[in-house]
Amino acid sequence: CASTPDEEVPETLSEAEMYKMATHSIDNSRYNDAIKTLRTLESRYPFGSFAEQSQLDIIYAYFMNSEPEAVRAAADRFLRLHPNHPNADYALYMKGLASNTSAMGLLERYLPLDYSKRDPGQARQSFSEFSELLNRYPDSRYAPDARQRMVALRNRLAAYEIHAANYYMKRKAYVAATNRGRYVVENLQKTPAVPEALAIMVEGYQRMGLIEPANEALEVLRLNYPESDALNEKGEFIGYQSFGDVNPSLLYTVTFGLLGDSGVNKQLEGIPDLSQEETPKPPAKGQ
Amino acid sequence: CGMFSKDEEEVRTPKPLTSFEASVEMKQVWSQSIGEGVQGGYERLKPSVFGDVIYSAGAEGTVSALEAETGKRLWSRKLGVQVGGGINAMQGMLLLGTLDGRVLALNAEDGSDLWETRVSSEVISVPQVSGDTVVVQTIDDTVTAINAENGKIIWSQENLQPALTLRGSSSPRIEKGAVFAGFHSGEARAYRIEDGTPLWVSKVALPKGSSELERMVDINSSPLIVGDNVFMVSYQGNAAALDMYSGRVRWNREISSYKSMSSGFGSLYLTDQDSYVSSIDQRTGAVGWRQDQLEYRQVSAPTAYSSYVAVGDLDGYVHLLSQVDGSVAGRYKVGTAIKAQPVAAGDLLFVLDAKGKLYALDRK
Amino acid sequence: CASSTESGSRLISFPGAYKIDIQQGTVITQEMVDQLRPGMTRNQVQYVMGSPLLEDAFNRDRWDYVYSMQPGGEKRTQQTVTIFFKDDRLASVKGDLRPTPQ
Amino acid sequence: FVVSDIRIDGLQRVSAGTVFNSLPIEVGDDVLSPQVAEAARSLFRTGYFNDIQMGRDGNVLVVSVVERPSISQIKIEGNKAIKTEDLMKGLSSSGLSEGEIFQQATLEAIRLELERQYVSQGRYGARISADVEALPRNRVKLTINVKEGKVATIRHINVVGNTVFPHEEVLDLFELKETGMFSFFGSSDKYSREKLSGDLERLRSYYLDRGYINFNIRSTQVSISPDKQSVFITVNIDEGEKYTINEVNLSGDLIIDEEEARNLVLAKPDQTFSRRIITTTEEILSRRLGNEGYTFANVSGIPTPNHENKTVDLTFFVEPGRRAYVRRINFSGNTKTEDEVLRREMRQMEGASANTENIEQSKVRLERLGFFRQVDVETPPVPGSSDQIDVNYTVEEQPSGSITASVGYSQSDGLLLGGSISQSNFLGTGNNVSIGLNKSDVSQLYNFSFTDPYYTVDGVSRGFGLNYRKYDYKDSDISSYAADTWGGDVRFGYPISETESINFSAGVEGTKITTGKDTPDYITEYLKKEGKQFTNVKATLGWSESELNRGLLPTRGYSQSASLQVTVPGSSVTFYKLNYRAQYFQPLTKSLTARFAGRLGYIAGYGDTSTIPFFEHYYGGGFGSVRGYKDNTLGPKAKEKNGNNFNSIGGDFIFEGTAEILFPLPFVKDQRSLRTSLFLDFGNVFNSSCGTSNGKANPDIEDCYKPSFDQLRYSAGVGLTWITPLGPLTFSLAKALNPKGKDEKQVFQFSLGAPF
Repeated sequence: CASTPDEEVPETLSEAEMYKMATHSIDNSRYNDAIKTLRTLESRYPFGSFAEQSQLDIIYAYFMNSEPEAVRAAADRFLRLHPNHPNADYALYMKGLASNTSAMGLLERYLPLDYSKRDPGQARQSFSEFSELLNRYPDSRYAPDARQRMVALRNRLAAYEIHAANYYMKRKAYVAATNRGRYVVENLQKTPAVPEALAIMVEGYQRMGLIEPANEALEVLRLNYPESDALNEKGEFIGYQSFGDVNPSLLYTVTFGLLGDSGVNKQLEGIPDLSQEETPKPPAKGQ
Repeated sequence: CGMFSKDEEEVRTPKPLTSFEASVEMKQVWSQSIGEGVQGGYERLKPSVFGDVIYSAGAEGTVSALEAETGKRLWSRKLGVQVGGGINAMQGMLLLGTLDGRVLALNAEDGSDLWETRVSSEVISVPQVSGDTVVVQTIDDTVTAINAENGKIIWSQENLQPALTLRGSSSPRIEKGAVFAGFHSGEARAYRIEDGTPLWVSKVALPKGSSELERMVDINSSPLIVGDNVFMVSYQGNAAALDMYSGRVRWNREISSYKSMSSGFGSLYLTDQDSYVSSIDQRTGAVGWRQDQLEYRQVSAPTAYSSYVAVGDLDGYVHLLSQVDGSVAGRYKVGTAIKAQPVAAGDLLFVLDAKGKLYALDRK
Repeated sequence: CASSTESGSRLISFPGAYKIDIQQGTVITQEMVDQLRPGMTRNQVQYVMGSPLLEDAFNRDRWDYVYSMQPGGEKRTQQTVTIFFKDDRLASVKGDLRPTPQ
Repeated sequence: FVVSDIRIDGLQRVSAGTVFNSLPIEVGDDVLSPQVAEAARSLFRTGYFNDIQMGRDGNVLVVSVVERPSISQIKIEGNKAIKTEDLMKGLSSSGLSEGEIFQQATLEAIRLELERQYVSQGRYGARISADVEALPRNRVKLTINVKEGKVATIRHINVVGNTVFPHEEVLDLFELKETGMFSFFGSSDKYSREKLSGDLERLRSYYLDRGYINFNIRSTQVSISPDKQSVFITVNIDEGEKYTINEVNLSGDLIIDEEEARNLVLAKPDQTFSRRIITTTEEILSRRLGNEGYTFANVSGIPTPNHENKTVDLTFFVEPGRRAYVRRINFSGNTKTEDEVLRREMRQMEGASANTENIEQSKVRLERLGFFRQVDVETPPVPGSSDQIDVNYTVEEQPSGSITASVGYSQSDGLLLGGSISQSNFLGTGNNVSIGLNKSDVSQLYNFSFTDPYYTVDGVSRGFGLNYRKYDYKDSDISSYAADTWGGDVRFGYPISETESINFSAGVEGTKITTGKDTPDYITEYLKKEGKQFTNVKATLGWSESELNRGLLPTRGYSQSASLQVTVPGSSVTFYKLNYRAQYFQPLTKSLTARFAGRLGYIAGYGDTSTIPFFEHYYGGGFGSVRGYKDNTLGPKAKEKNGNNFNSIGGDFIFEGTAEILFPLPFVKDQRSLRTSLFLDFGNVFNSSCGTSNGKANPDIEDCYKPSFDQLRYSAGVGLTWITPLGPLTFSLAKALNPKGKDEKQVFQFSLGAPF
């Protein structure tokens, strides 16, 4: 009794009317209906003049309907059928956006969660999709926004490394912390996390008694980031930071910090967040 | 679409029988139960007549000897082992093969054990004997020769098999010092009986099609030797006449059957996979006649019986078709489905049904 | 050097608290160090000592092999061996273990 | 001729770009006819075009194409066993879906694809035919009709040549089963090549594990009946002889001392040879080497049989390989939980020597958190280095707490507003937070508790809690009084070993009792003696140990905890409470596990307190106690002042426990968030003195016994727990076996978010 679902979209509609109907449902954000109409339009008039445009619109509809996998599939299909279509850059751009938000479930999206402390897997994938867009369509209209998002993603990846390094500093696992710092310095240059990474390396080397590498790193820190918190006005290294939860005394813990001594407690400042402005609609036909 | 609804409709529905005016009447002489029937299995259990005694074996191992004329039970014995192939009463010896890979030889007088030999796999075809050598073919397509006196293995020849085979196994034939056997690969081979050296190999049918199912060309029916022709038929392949000495294919005709053939008046009779009984001229391979009234009635292998061809079907009817034009000459209802090939001896026709009841029929 | 959070006086005063051991770096044995010869290539050094966990980001010609162990709550002990290269050949070995002269 | 321009006509759906891409000729080339033919061939290879004509108009190359029709609709009829969506998925995976270009080859591909799907389901008799119907605008409609035929079932499996083990024992090893009464239930009687090879492997190891070193499977026959509905499987084997172990020796660089290695070896001289013992010994030895940092260690046990006396000499070759180091530890799948919450559970450090025991222990610690449904670890070698590995943990998060919200109205209680959140991984920070606010005309309940399990990086936990409860109503299950309580506490804990930790807390609790008209005399007398206001300062010292394999719904290991709670002298009532709880899991078979759990509690007064305040008593029955009895109705009960129903007043000694069999539900695939069990609960609440203030049993008190085994209440039934985002949902159907006196039975019990 599994009969194929009948078509809600009447058979008689012409191509143009169907496209108008789809755009209408997109405008007042009835994305499910838009998707259904666009899919029927494409299967009924695969060669019509609206076919390409409807494939673009369906990518947008899937995205706004928060179905990241479907966005990626629709974008791939569009790129396969029309490799050098003028708006192919839009498909690539939306692929990057989709993998950026695909990890966020309903709950996470509205809660103040710091994504630099969580699974960076999506960030790396979205970063690679945006970089594919940049080197295939450097002058696409989405390039600037993509570039900006890539910067944010790199910052987020760098911040992730710093969090891990901080944990290892607390644990006094100095080889691990220094290597995490070195990873940021070597692979994620020009991110705001680099000064912290250098400071971690300096402190790590010092704790391990490796004076020359410590001074080399300090020299680089002094030259490039004189205003770093780890340096005083005279440029001497005043220690990366001390963590409140490493060795609090029993008294300090029991009295919730009223008495006893817990050592300096300076946490890392906030890391720049992802730009959250409006997602762009696909360019109208022929633009 | 319910979970248990009968959603698996029958792909081939048996054709209902139509009325006809009978030219021969059959009557039952006697009937006896000989033990457990073959039920759903595809083993080769059919009775064998030697002298005026008919011997038969039930699937669960009861062997009995009955007087052919009267059906009086001479002796019967419970072996307590699953019998796969047999029974063959030859030279005072009873031969049968078992599902746990053994060949048993019993004394025809009283059914006492003579010897027992372990072979490489299940035996679901009839062991043959000639002189002092017993030859048996197991379902892994190995042909083994055993000394008839003491049961020692003389030689054995293995053959390659396709991944998927058709359930059933051909019984070899011994003629003029050579063993002729058909295999699941669609090949026919001949071996010298003394030492098993291969004489010739020839292709009865070639696998065709894309899936394993389409490429099955198993020879499950036993070779039929008439004069110096060895007739063979394969499933989804051809019937072929091979020259006994060289294995050269004299003629082949596209037909698919997995049941043994019989012969009479210069033609071959066989039941094909859709239960059409046909007659093929032995010399040219041309089709004499083709009886389609029994379509899909799971018709047994045919046996020439006086001037008729006798077959059994799934409802327990014995049909006599005229050897001349294949028209239905007579029909007689016995107990339940008849799977084994009927056995003709003198003017009696012995039929074994799936429930293990043996009937002796004669013309009125 | 920097003010550290680990001055001895304020050791943790939770009685019997369990702390995990913190092990870092490559195991270095005298027998490994003895196999070092000046002029060895980087691969040969790596075969003898194992790959350097602490490659120096700013000085390619220096490999530090550090082994440190801090059993739960106790003091941290460390052994260091530093290898210096000159145009990709082993030039000198410094640190707690030195190749015993033949 | 020199091509001045290229014109393509007949293009409908395929974009001009694709044509230009696959056209080897550009504007300006000097072109001869073979090149043109080559161009046509390369265009044809794209598969988009039915027909290509290369023409010439002056110097312009004219390419006129007829595009292949695209499939506008695929309709499948006659299929019942396999749903249309599954068939469609199979088709689109081989590139055939609506909107794709139609090619004749696709029709054959469709037929083969569907046939393959049916054969894989055991329907060998299936026959498929497809017909094509042209539609306007160069489109095509495909209708495929299917005759499925019956499913081929396995009629008989025969192992020829087995003399040592009885036929049934050998057949039990097989996953494939002969068709029987219950075979329509599963698919064990459907032939599949993978299952057969798995079965043969099990058969081989069954023999090899029992000494038959020369066991050999000579050949296997899979045959099918002519009507394609029965499959016959025959396996021909040679068993060979049974061998025993002669001598065992070790060789190669052992790293650990010979003595320790030798007693790790399970194989002992003149024991029956068994391949399983060899493989387990190999595992034990290589894991032991892993603990020394040699994660690439390789141990192989080589048997050298000597056929005369049927014995085997065993030599274990040990190659430690290079000592491995961990470069990075990566986590993936933790979209909600913070990285540090996982990293702080790690016993393996980055930049340190890899230790398999630590890596495995870290995985168990992650599972013990209870935040993850599934934790997997893999240690891929770092490309380009011979002795470095990365450790990658993949986690699958699961709801770890409960959220309830309720709005209701009842004549007795008026408008009911309530909500509670209790999360053990609040916002992914790993902190345990629970907030509860319930407001109705009759009662207000507010509570808040916060615990940070990792206040220090070594796992010193710290937390505090506040609660305020105000009742002004008669009807609650506990005898007719209402207890308004307010209080707060501070709690700490720290680990004293890998699995044990101690905790201590201190808090103050105020209680005010208001009685109703039916309050039993027992209570009114007590309140007359002690007054209605109580303020107690409580201090608790606890010890707990957990070796469970998972935080939520564990299936192996055990856990126990003991605590002593004392009210500090100077409080209005001075008493101490001793609690002990334990649970133990014992796996029975691959899918069945037994769970035994128990709880003991004892209160006693000290100093000038002789009788314990009734609101501090233990109450039994219901969830987390003896299921099948109404909540809190076990144990001593006092008759209400007027009318003769009884309210339970609890007791100062409680003993309860349960024995459960945990079994997987047959149809449910994801067993990790669901637990079903058959249980036998037992227990009761006792009282050392049954309020016999005047020497003989007080008539108003019922079911009051001194602690004794024969007064235990029993119940048996079936329980189900399901972890949902809203919290653990628990049902239980239980029959009280021996209710006595005034015990109230309750067959069906349900709760959301209750601790279980």
